[in-house]
Amino acid sequence: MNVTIRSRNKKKYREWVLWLLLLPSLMGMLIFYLLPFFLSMYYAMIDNVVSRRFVGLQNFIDTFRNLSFQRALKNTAFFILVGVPLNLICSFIIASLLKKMTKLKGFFGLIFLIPMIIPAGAVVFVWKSIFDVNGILNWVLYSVGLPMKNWLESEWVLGIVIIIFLWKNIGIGMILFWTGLNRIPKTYYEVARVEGGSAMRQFFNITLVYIMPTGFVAALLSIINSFKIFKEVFLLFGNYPSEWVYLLQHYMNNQFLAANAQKLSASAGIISAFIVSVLFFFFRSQRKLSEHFS
Amino acid sequence: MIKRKNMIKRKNMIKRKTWQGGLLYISIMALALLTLLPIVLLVTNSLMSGREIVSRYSMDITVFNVLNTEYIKAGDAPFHFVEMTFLPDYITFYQYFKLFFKSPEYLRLFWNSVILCVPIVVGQCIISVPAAYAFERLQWKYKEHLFFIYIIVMLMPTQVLLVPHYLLAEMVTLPPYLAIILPGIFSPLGIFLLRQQLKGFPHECLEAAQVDGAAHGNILYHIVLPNMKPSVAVLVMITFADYWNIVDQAIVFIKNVFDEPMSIALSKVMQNDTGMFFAMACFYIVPIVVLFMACRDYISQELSFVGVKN
Amino acid sequence: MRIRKGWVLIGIIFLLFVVGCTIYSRTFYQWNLPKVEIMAPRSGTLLLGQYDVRSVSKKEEGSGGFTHSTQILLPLTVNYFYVDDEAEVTLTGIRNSTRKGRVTSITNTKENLVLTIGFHAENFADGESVDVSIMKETIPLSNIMPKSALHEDDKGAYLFVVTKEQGTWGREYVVRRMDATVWASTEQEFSVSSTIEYPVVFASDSKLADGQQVRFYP
Amino acid sequence: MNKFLKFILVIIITMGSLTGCSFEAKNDELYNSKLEEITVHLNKYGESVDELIKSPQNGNNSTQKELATDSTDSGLIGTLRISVMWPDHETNLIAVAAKKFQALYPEVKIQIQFHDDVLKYQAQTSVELMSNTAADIIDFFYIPYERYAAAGLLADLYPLMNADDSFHKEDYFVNVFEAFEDSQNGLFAVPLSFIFNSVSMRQDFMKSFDAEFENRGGISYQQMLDLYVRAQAGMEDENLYMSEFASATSWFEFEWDNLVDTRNKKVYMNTPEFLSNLEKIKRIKLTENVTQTKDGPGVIGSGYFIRDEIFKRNPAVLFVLNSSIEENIQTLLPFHDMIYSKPIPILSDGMPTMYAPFVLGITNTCQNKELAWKFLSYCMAERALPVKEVDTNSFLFRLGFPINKQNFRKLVQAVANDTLSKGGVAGYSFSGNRTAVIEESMAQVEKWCGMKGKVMQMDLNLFLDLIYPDLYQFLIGKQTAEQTAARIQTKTEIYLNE
Repeated sequence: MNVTIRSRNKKKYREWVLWLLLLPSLMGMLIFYLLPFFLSMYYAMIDNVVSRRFVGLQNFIDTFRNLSFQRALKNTAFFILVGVPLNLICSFIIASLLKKMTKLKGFFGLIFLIPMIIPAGAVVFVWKSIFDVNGILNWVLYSVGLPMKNWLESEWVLGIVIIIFLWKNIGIGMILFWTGLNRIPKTYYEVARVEGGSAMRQFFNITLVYIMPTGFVAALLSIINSFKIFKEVFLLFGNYPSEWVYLLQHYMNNQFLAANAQKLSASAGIISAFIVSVLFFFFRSQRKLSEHFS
Repeated sequence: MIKRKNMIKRKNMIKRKTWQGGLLYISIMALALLTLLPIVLLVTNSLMSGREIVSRYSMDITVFNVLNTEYIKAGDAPFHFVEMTFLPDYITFYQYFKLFFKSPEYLRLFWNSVILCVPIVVGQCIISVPAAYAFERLQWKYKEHLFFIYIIVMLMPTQVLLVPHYLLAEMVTLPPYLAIILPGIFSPLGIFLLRQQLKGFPHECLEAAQVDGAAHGNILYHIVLPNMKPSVAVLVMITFADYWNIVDQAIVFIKNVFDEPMSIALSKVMQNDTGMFFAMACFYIVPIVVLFMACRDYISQELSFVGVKN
Repeated sequence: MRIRKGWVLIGIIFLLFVVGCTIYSRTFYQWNLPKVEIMAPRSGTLLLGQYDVRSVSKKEEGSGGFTHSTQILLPLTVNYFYVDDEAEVTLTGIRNSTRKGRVTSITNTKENLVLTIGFHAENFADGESVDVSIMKETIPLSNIMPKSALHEDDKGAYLFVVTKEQGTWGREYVVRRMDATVWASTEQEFSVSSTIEYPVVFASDSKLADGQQVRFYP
Repeated sequence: MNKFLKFILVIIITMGSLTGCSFEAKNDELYNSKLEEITVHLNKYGESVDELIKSPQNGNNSTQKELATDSTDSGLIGTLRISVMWPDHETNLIAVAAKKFQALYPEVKIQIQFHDDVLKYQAQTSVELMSNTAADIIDFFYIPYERYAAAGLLADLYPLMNADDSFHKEDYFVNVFEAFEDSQNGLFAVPLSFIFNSVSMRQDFMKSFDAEFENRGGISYQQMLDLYVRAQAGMEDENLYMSEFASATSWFEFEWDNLVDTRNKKVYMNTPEFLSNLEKIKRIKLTENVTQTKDGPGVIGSGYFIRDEIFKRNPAVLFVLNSSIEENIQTLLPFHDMIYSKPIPILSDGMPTMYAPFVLGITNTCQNKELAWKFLSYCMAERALPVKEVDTNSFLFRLGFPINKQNFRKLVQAVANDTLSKGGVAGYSFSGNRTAVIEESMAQVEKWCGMKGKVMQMDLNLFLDLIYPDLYQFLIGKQTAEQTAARIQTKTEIYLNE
């Protein structure tokens, strides 16, 4: 009998040590991230820093009705809805190409990873000299005879931002898909070929199905990285870019400079709400899918 | 006869394979070149002398020369394309010489960045490794919800956290560097990455170790840590890259111009001394590239485990 | 699955190189900075021009109520004499017979400038030869410096001024270029219209540039 | 192995810094000796010129009398935090006033934070304001204080001003205070100095184009632009210039209020007039920076005279901006052969425009607002101008007219005297008695500064982001006027709706 008691409180003892290991990180996260988040939500609820009159959701409603915020939301949504899938598709294509290669696989894999670590400040000059009015792109068009265009101020500027995003994030996606593809056992392909399935049917009902979990993680990572693109856009265009590339972070940065804590925290609250909903959808569907497969 | 026909079939099969293989290589090579184009340009241009850079990239490099009125007289400026070349006409190492031996302030900025990044990376590892292990082993109802909160907090934009951090630093009178380092150490990114790695780790052997009397401490040290090394390497690299090009917090917290990290000085150099920009950009990139090259095997191996059901 | 030793070595070598450069910048770089000599601009007046001319005095009711007047000729380049300026007139050869005179009118012929000076003198006869000495000093100036301190380039005349500024490792002396409009100048010295609050460089062992760190001579 | 590395590193760094500082000591004492010499000269020079000013001066020579505030509220205690965008220097009025204020009230403690980088100053001020840890008094140099006031972060100064009975309004230019009021006429920022934008025009052109603007109360930038284009069309060889101030940026600075209606967030930038004006801006020719060589003895001409001599030689400079006090006064003094007219105020929709280089405000989070106001009024109050050297005094007020009438008169008198003496040496003769001339010109300037004006608050950072990129493309001919106008319109709309 006492053996069980001892083993139970031994388990109790082990639990306590685990909590001890977790404590520093938990405390740090609370003090430096969770409390500030709640403090900024409190800022969003009051109407001005000094009188501290509680206003409830008025600030959130104003931010939604704000024209610039709507434009910023539209641009960011467009950027994510186009950029992230494009990133997944490109990295999948490159990963499958690399899979077929025999020699130099590691070398090319490495080259695609390097842009991930190159800091924005160093490379923005190259993008500017390529896409500027008298840059390389216009020089090519000029020599071919096509009409030149001021790309950085035209409606295609979001395309340029997506190109920069792809350049930076293809590496991670490619690595994920490459190892995901390797994980699919060869036997499934033999079986499909024996049944006389064409390459296309083979692709759809085997590769696509088994790559889904890695696809989720790649999508999550590229959404996380899509917020980091603001640094390049800020270095290229400054505080007030043209209206097509005016992102949410521009709106928040300008509110920050105008010392308007209410609008800043209100917009931050709205963005966090979006992130939470997207993540929730991701995790639920991922858990459902993985049950389905295992 | 049949053998010859098979031979022919096999020969053009091989021919087809080599032809397709060739196309594959060319396309991959082109894509790789496109990806490396900016970095190669950066390195080759850093060998150019200041005058040549200004003459080649004479387009309005900086938005800030607003009040100089020359541009109006040069109204009829000839349409001057940017001539980008891989090989400069006149190779000189003068910029590097000037950077390392003639301007002590850039060296000081480099050391500022190092002083800022190293404590954060080390602190991040010391805090995240035990926390991730504890997170994995803990049986607690709301564990998944706590992890979900970690991820949400990780995605918070920096401007929002800047004001409360400043308030905190003001209340506790933290020195500027500490006000940046402490939030860096406790950032939830570490736990997210390490936990993903541990998900793929078989629980059975951990229970087995526990049964034969090992305390958590040495379980962590002997079993878990060795094969968590890859994700720790990835964590080190991502955190180092993040805090090496830090901008927002540095502008707000650091008062003295010479205490700022190198990332802020990079944009200033572009305005007042464009010739030096390329040399300084290369000097700025070297540490991250070296770190990446050193632990690149871990990158490809570790990321593949992320999220795969064990 | 291991850390690439080769690259770790490259990293260490790079770090040692930067440490070496930092030490160089703290020691050798500081020792052989360009050396300069500085001075405080003196205050006082600048002597624009001094003329002693012998001429003939005439007795007549000159304008401005003077009993006598005389005329002296000066080169055309002289442009700093005006009405009401003072001059001393003495009978040639006779000591302590100097009289205070005033310039009554200024006219100029093709080759030179004619100054008519009126003065009171009871016992001077008409047609006496007198020595007229007239000199022109600027009003008291606050910053007079030797000509060696003045430099000039396509953007105009400028001086080098040494300021103590917050440098990389604490405070250091930096040479700053200060544009100046030359206000009054003679062959050896010149004065500038704006106030100078910092010591001015008047000699240096090498060519100076704006924003350069320097050390002092002794 | 790395323990060994660290050990070497520590030794080398300490050895390096040791040798470094031994040199330092010798340099320091030599440099300081030279510095004292200079200050001694300046003071000695100060007395010698003093007689010049004192002798002809009449009436109340109250410069030496320290402003002894009445003893009732001498019991001031508390600490004040001030952040200033000006280096710690004897021309920094706030630093000088703080020392004197603390001498006057020993219990008051004042900490001043000096900044010199504009971008960093703006970021840090906004963070401090948002986190309620802002300084009590803030220097609004390149700071969008209207937006801070709108966000309720600044204290209204009128109640403080009315409550403080030692502050007599008639000693100050009240019209300038009114110009700073916001829509609900609350005063959130008080200017310590101001300058009316005025321009001088070539007299011969004025007669030929019957542009008698002097007695029409002023000229708007639009009229100047049209006059310039008409004059340029008239001149065959097309080398008619405008001085540097008239670059494309000033078009937006002076006409900002007509183009942008901030209250109901309207922008009128794609109208046909705007397009025609863009074309006109493109035709402005700006004076190169004319150099003055150092040859020849006795070449005399400081700032305001040099312009006359040089622009006589230049073919024709139609308008010249009077940006400092000297230039305003020089054109007023009755020198005979002046080729430029008296200063003409620049109007923006009928109101003379004013530029305030030196604006301060009190934050709402300041506990002791009375003390902060006391210090502010002390900075504004009449003070003895320490050094007779005119430049340092005008820098104290950042090259603007001081808002206090006594300081205003002292400074204008000193400047007028300096102009006359330098003018005399520079060959500008004038008839009549010196003191009468000074008095008359001072009265003219004072009447003129009493006008009801409008503050031109164009935030340069804002201009750099919103307008400059497209304007630059337009000016170097890569973009048509319509495209530029459309682009600037949308960008400004984003800014307004934020």
